[in-house]
Amino acid sequence: MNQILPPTSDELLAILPELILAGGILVAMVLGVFLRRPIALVNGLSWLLLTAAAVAVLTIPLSGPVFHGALVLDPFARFMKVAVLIGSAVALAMAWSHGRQQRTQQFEFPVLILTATLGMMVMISAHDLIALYIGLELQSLSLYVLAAFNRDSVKSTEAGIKYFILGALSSGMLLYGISMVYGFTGQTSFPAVAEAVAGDASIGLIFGLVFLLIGLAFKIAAVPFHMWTPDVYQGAPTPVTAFFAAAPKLAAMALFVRVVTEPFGSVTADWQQIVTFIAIGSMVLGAFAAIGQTNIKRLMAYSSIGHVGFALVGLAAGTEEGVQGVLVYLVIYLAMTLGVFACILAMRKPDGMVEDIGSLAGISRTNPVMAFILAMLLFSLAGIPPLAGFFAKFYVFRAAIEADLFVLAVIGVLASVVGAFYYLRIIKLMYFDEPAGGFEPMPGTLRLVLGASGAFTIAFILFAGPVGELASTAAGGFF
Amino acid sequence: MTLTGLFFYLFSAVLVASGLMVIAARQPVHSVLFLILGFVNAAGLFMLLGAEFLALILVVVYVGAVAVLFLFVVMMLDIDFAELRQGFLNYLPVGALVGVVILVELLVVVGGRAIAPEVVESVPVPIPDHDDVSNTEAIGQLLYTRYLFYFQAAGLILLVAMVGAIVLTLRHKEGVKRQSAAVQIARNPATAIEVRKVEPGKGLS
Amino acid sequence: MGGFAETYFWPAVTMILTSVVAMLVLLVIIAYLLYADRKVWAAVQLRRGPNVVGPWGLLQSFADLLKFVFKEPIIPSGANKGIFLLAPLISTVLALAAWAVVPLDDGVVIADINVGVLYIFAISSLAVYGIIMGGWASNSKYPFLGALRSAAQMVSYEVSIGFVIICVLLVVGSLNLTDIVLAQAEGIGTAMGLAPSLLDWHWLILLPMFVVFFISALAETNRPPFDLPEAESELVAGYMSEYSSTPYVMFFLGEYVAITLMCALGTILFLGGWLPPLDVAWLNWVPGTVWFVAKTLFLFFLMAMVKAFVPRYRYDQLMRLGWKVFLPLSLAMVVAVAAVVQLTAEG
Amino acid sequence: MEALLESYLPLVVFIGVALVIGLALLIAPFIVAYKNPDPEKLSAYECGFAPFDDARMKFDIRFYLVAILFIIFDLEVAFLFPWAVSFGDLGWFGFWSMMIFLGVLTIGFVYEWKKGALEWD
Amino acid sequence: MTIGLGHYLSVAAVLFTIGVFGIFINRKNVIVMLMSVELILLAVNLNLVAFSSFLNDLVGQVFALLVLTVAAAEAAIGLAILVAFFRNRGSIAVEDINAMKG
Repeated sequence: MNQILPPTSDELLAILPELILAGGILVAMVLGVFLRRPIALVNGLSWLLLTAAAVAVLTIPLSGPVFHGALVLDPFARFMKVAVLIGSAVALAMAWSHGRQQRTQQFEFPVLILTATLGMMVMISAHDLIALYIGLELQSLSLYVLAAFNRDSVKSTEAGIKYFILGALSSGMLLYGISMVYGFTGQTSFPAVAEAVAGDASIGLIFGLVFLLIGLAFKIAAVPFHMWTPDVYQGAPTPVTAFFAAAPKLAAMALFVRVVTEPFGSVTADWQQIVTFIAIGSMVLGAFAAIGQTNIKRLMAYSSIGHVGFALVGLAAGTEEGVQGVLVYLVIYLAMTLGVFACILAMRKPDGMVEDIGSLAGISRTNPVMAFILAMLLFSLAGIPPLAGFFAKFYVFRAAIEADLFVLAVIGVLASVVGAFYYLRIIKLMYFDEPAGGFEPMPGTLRLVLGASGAFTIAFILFAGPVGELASTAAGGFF
Repeated sequence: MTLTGLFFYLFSAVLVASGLMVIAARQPVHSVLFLILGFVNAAGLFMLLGAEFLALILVVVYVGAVAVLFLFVVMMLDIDFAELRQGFLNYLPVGALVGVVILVELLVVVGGRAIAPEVVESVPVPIPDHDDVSNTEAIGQLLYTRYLFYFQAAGLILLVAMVGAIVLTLRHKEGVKRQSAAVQIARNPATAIEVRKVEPGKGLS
Repeated sequence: MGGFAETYFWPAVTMILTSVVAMLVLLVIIAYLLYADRKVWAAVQLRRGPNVVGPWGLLQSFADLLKFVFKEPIIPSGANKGIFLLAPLISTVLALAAWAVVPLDDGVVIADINVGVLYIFAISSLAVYGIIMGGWASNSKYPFLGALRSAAQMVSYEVSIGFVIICVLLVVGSLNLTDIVLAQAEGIGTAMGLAPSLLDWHWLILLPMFVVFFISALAETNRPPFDLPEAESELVAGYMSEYSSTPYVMFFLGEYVAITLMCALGTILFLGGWLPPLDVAWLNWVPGTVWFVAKTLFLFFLMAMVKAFVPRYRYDQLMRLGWKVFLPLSLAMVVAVAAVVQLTAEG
Repeated sequence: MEALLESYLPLVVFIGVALVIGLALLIAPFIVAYKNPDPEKLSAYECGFAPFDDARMKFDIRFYLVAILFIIFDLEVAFLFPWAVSFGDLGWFGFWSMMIFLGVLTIGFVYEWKKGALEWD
Repeated sequence: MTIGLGHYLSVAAVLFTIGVFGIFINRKNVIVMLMSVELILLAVNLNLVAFSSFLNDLVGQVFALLVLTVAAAEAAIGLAILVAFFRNRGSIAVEDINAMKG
């Protein structure tokens, strides 16, 4: 039996962040069960673990495929892992402060956030079809439970059911695609599949790729497979929705980019029309469907579908600039979404949380600072020039135009113009309508998050250079 | 040779028939039983393919555990389907059409498809022949050494499933007196018996 | 035509004949085991037990069988017929099917597949269905409750039996039942230079596992002291209370076949199957099957005695024992046995 | 592949024979025994009371939790089988990889125990 | 007529389509949708084992074992969510009408 060597030390170093999280999860569970009042400690520990993992990702040297080609730590993985870890850490902090006010606290919440983040990190650095599936399932299982976390509310459990059924269907489709790809190439690791594909994909392989993309499109909630997003975003508890909109979206997009560029890089013609079709569908739906919304969380669901469409425009270009555009877009989307959800979490009337847009009327007089930053964020979501949102769209459309996908770019611009309408409607509501009673003062962490994301979006010009360059090194890994 | 052919057609016919009955049965209990029948026949197909360990694990795990949970849920929740809200998930109208289209395309693709010969040699882990290394042992040699990472990740997935199940379903009833064997055993005469002096005719206060 | 006859017709006939003969012999032995069980129970309670039908009551079980066949089969009005009749059939056929892989002697086995232990583990995990369907289909409160409780009990003890089997596999290294028995030909006894004897069998090395296996086998087949769901004083006859003639017999038959199967499995895993207790000339002359049957009867006798004098477990105590005592114990034993085997193999 | 199937054929034949005997036993009374059903005889058994509502009533949620935990521990046993069989040629590397796996699941078991999921009130 | 890879893939394809079909047409009972998901995953497992057997490569079977365990864990979580859902929706207060102590 060829003696298979145990993992060498630098292999273990390469997956140090994952080891930190996994060990942390076990410690957090034991602490949570044995201490009498574990909530504060486990939340703090989880937050520390996420930051420690982020630091580890930044400091450890890059390395090629580890564990017999299961995972890889390339610039792309490092960039996305840091983004996802920041997203999770911020969402966890917001959930903690929100939970403290609601007095509904279970120590399992941070543990599930940690396992979801661990799943995402495995997904991002997956270098093999099996690792892709295992990471995706680890993340999805934790998210199904998080969606139904508030087990006594009918809305939350219904959101959990819907998310579970469509998530299970999508991983079934994804698996069918993986089994076809494995069947017709005999390989599961990405480089081996790429070399087996080498430009002339057989019909079976194309079918496998199609099912793979369908499964992944479910996960990023791109158009024909987005049905679950509005109901789940509205049904799930608000901190969970904030987490849904931030980290898992980025991880799924990173996985989509890696699967499409690494193993199937040589057959761009096959997957390009699919991605273009999905992008157009998402942008158009994201713009038009959000107009009639009254619930802010449902509105954010449609806006996230729209933004996924814009990000996919960059991917449809199929070039290094395209991928760089996608990465820049995702980082800016993360900052904006976290900021907006900080405001949604702050929408607390004396008698409890509110979610409908009407209650935002006239808060420019009652909570001026929050109103101003929220207005800036909404402008940036719409893509108004000086703000970060504009740069995101600019990078993505420039890549599309260079790859001469003119139709796509034109539709994109039109969709963002139409989309701007429902953002501006909220801003009008805030500034020109009669106040319907202000909100409670914002807790500390939400104030901090709002400030940080506001600063990032408003003063993005300062960061444009470094972010763009980081993204280009990350995208360089593929081409 | 026709024997394996006979068993193949028997197993796959019953498998497809029970698959159809699962989605077409009126009573959910009947569809669970057809699901079990389907799984047992799928295990038979796995045996024909030589994956005997997987066949029996499919029976032990799926039919022995997952289908039992399905039966528990179906039998005890007495889900009255008539009144389950109609608009629950009805925004998938295109389902029937998609189903038929997928079937036609798949059958075309996989019908007579033979694997490209050169693919067969460059296979990462060739199956050792049958008599010296049994199927289970071959999987064992591979799963815990070469695919160690997936194995540990599967362990974490089981952990998440455990935490999730407990978070969602565990409820404690108040006012339930529980027996603690340790406490019972640890009783000794000093703590258990209380000696009281009783004057004749007065009784205890 | 000749080729067809030899290659297909005769092997098929011999195969079917061996199966039928083996099945009938098994059923007769089960009938006598039932009789023996009642006799032992009676003896412990200082009464005589069945002795009317035939010499010393030997034909008692056959008389019962005939009585039940002529009883009126009642299907309760509320029950759904299909599952009601399917349940006893499943519990009997499953229990009988597991006997196909049990090796009575070296080579004397109906189907020597190389995943024998896993096959028996799979069949015993399917036995839950006969009980659940029986309880649910009879549409009355007692059977429904009894079925759920005994299903939960069987499920809980299944895990510890799984860990026990893993311990034995660690020592043996193959799933094939014949290999497991042959592995017990040498062990601690031969290591100390003695002739191969009963000391080499697994019961000595894995003693705690043998005890856990014996008790879990009792719980797995709903034998007293774990028969709470169908105890007379508790839930009348548990999941069987709505059944009448042969369906009732089939549940009973399924239970007893499962009990003997567990005794046979215990013999194979721990008591050296068909190996003679001492590797001496006149003991080797006795055919292996006799040893196998003798050991299985010994285990059955232990189970019969346990039924007679051990008080019944309350349900929460029963589940506590399953989950909080046997599971951690057998898990720890798996780790310990693995460590020891790894160290000895290394050294 | 042929040798493998040869060893399974007697198994299938044995199960067939068991099925035939089971069916024979099941059908025998319907042919032989007399039939005289009356409503009283066919009603559900209630130790003498009239049965009130449908028997399949709601039930304690604890049974779901036991079934779910059984699935997870059954999977654990399923992973242990190939390990135990190929234990000889795995060496220390295989041993420690399984110990980590068992450690993770034991922490899950401790969590479950302290949360009271195994309590049976 | 020897049984080739195409036969097994066709059976898996039919099963996969039945599963997908089952989810779309069965919008009333959620349990049958979960069972359709199990059918889909069974079709995938059959696909993987068929490829692994005809490619003479063990990776397919190891992957099928991992898929099987993850699918079983997923089914456990799905049914836990379903139980929580039906407890709220139908106000099947399992606790308070618990006449017979379970």
